[in-house]
Amino acid sequence: MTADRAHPNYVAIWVWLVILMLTGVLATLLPLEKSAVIGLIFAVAAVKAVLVALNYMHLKSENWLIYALAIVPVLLVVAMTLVLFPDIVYRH
Amino acid sequence: MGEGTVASPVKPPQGIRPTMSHRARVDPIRLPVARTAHEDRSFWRTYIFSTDHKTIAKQYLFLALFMALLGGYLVYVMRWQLAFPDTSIPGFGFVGPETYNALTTNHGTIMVFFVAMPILLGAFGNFLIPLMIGARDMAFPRLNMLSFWILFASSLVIMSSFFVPGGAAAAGWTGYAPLSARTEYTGVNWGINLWLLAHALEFASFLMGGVNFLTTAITMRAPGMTFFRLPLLVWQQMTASVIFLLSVGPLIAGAVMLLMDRLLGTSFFVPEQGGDPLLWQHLFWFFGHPEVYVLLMPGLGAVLEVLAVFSRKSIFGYRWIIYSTISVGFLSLIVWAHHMFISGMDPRLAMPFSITTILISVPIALIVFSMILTLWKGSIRFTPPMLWALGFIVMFILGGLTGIVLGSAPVNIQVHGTYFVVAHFHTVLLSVVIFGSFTGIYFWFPKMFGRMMNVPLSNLHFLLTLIFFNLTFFPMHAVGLAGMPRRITNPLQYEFLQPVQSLNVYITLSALGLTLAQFLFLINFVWSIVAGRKAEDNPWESATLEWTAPSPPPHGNWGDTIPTVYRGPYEYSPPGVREDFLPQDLAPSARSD
Amino acid sequence: MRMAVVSEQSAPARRGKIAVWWLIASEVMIFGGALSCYILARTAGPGWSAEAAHLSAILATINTFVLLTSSMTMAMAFAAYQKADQRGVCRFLLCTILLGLAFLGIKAYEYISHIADGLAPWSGSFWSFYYLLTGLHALHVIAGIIVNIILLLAAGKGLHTGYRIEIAGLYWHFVDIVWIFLFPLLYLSY
Amino acid sequence: MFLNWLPENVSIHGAEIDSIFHLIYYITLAWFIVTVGALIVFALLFRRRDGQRAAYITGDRLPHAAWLLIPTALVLMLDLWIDFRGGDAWARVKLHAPPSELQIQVTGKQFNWEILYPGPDGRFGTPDDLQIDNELHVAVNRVVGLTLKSKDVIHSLYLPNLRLQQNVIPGREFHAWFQATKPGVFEIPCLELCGFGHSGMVGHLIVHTAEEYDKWVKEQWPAPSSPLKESDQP
Repeated sequence: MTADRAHPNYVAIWVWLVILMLTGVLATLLPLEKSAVIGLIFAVAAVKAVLVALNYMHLKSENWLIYALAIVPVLLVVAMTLVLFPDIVYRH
Repeated sequence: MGEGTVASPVKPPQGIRPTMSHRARVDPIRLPVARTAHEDRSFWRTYIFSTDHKTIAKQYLFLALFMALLGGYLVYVMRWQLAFPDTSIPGFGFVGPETYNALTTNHGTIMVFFVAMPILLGAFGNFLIPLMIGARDMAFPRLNMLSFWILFASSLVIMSSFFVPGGAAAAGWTGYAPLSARTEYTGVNWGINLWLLAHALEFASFLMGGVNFLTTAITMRAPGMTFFRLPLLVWQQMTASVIFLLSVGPLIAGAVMLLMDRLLGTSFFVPEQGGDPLLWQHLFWFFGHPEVYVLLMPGLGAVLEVLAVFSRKSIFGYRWIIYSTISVGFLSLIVWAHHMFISGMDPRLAMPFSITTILISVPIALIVFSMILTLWKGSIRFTPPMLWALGFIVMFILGGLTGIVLGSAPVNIQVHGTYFVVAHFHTVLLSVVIFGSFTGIYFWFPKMFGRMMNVPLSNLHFLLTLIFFNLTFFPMHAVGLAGMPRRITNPLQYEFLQPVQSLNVYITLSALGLTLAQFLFLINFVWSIVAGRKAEDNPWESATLEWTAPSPPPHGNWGDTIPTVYRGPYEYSPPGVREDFLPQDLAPSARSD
Repeated sequence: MRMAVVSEQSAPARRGKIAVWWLIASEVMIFGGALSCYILARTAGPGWSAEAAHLSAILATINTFVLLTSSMTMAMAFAAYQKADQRGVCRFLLCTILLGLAFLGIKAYEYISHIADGLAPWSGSFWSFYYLLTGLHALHVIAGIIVNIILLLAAGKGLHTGYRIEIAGLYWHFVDIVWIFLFPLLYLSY
Repeated sequence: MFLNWLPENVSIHGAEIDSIFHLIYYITLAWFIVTVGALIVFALLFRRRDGQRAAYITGDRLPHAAWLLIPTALVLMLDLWIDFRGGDAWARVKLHAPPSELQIQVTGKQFNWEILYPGPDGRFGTPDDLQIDNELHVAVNRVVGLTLKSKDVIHSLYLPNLRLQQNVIPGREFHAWFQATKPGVFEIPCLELCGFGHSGMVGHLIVHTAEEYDKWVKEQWPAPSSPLKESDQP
């Protein structure tokens, strides 16, 4: 938050984000298996999210507390989803 | 160094600058001046729309006590109906089954969300966190004020739900879908919508409150107040806030979905159109179970503070308690499905959740052992707060142990949904809410209101509460073992419950006694605020920072300078020193040995 | 707000940042809960892909582009603040607000055309979730726009909006990240 | 003793659940006595006395903390014991159902239990299906398989004497089983709030002796539908 902190090149990040976005859209047109396509577009989405978080949200230059605040809820959501899979998805 | 920094705020006063820069060296993450104090001290700004954390704490307390009267009235009607089914209840009249369901639902909602949380988090957290860490106010005083007023609005909404056509929500405090999702199943329409709206406001209020608590405790500690010099109550309030913030999200999403089901005719939880009722239960309990620990933590914190002060001894294993608290917080997020063993969820999930559930008893047990060992070789003073604290431990052990019964998946098959559950969670929650809250209220009353409470009346209140509490809830376990279902209106409709009806009558009479005993407190409370003996700054000879401020503390809490902290919070009876306690802000050089 | 001393200014900035990160943590749980339900329900219920095919991936791609760009302008507003470039702050904040409004406009157009086609929230599970997730997200966009307008008004008066731009930015970028996941979840994976 | 309040157990798996209940009961009772006893003894022994100072013990260091950690480890071990005993019982009741000799379908609705018998052909969906509200007739010592459903909201089938409970959720189907060891009539309350008629939503489980059951079957399906019964006719 100090005035003289070097910050990432916001425009370059934006270019990357747009490229990734187009990759994600074009991936749906690939003649691959459905699961592969879905894996691909979500990998792209995850990379985009990480780019935004690290650069625009300045997570790169934050301390461990902020990192924990960003990561723990995500892990919790993933864990909750996985735990609920047998119950909601594979109904017996 | 300057004068009157507290009374003339708005612009940072000149005199405080040197102090500031000095402090900045001690601890870079310092918070400056009392920036919240306002010159405009009209009646409205001082007592109603105040941003002072202490006034807001009192507002929470008064709101909670009022709502407790309402919740108590509901339980009076319910218990009377159970003991003497289908008779006219004095002060109410006849209770139909629809009304009874509305009573149970709102009794649960009000007691958990409008009594327990406002007292334990709203009042204790607001009052004590800034005072204990040596801050002049919360990090965001206006947000703090907003939190309270949103809660106030929420309590108006829940009260108004009794007066809409169709009556108040009647789908249980858990609001299981599809019963809660479609009007035709309960006959209650606007009651449930308002009930959900009240929850939304309540969650928004405590979400903002939690953010405020955590930010305050992280960024506004006094110079020298490291994390391992924080009083345990602050640690536990922090843990409670973290658990709340992390667990309430899915339920907020779920509540929006349920409201959409009701208002827009969507089908998230209605199976006919492809919804899944179990999803609601998961979302509800993902929050609902951590909520128990959200309530428990502040109560536990208050008891620990009191134990140290009145046994004149350091808390046994301060650090171990902190580690346990954090592990309880973590574990509480992964035990929710033990409320759902027989709900129809995949039975293979039961054992993992049974194990985490029973594991959570391990850190809790450690805290209980530590509380008991704190008494070892102490010099115990049986003041009113100490009596409540000891009562808390006994009742909490009892409630915790019956939890093992419920946490074991196979035994849960038998006792789930019966009065055994009711007895268990009332023992736990009431030990936290009644004993924990009274521990805190009797202990910090002198600091809050600048006066002492009447001791004989306090002791009588404790004695009667302890007796009637056990007379009420201990037999309830037996009723539950006999198989009496929760939320039934009339036990006489069941042949197998005929033998326990006399117990039901007996429980009702004890519950009446328990309720009446609380009026002793109300009398004492009001009388002491008006005419109690004036309190000194530190009447209990406690070492933590809140007692270094005047009683009651002025706006801004301390005069010119914020205290600097030199040691941990529980330095009682240290060797080689004449005094039997060392306040946290006593400079080592000033020690008189 | 005219406090020159560094410690006094950095303290509120730090407090604000920590508070917003806590808020984001709880927001992650809110959106996470809803997304988790959506993923579970969609995996369990067959036949959702046909419903999802009604959505316009082109409009959504444009919307993603709009939101990503708004994130960049928001970050640049903060960069301008760091360079004490008052006009730059105003310009970039205005861009962010306009892009946010453009996003909402496109979203509204989508809503209207879907409802005109008879695809309302009560038209089945997929549509329930579609309106839930995008509606919840749109509410956050609206909240972000309001915050940005307040900052713009303050900046227009020449006041130092300072660290608040970074804090508002954190929230704005978070809303962007939510959309980054909503986009493939709703529009691309049919 | 406190657990005598439990209703009489009449099922084959109930004894195991009861034994775990007893195990937990004795463990928790012992802990209650030890901890509360220590609390009371300490409170009396170390009450304030003039001229006597409290000891200075922080309990953070290991030699002292052992007083915390050893009992805690003991708690952990007892917990795991309870869990492992419980795991087997749970699996027996909820996971590994034995092949059923009688299959009955129970459907909860506001505010009745609809009980559907497959009839002599043993299959649902045939004309000889018979529905009786709120009366579950079974034979003693036979494995009864239940198919559980709900028509509207969540109900919970509770058989306190059989140590059996299962929620029924609309849109899903559940299975439960039991084997009653004693004839008699037992109530089946609904244990999940299901609306204004929740209280009083009671069915009855009638466990017949083998002979009585055959008699009951004959009364219900008097038609000569099964070849076995034809031979009985004069």
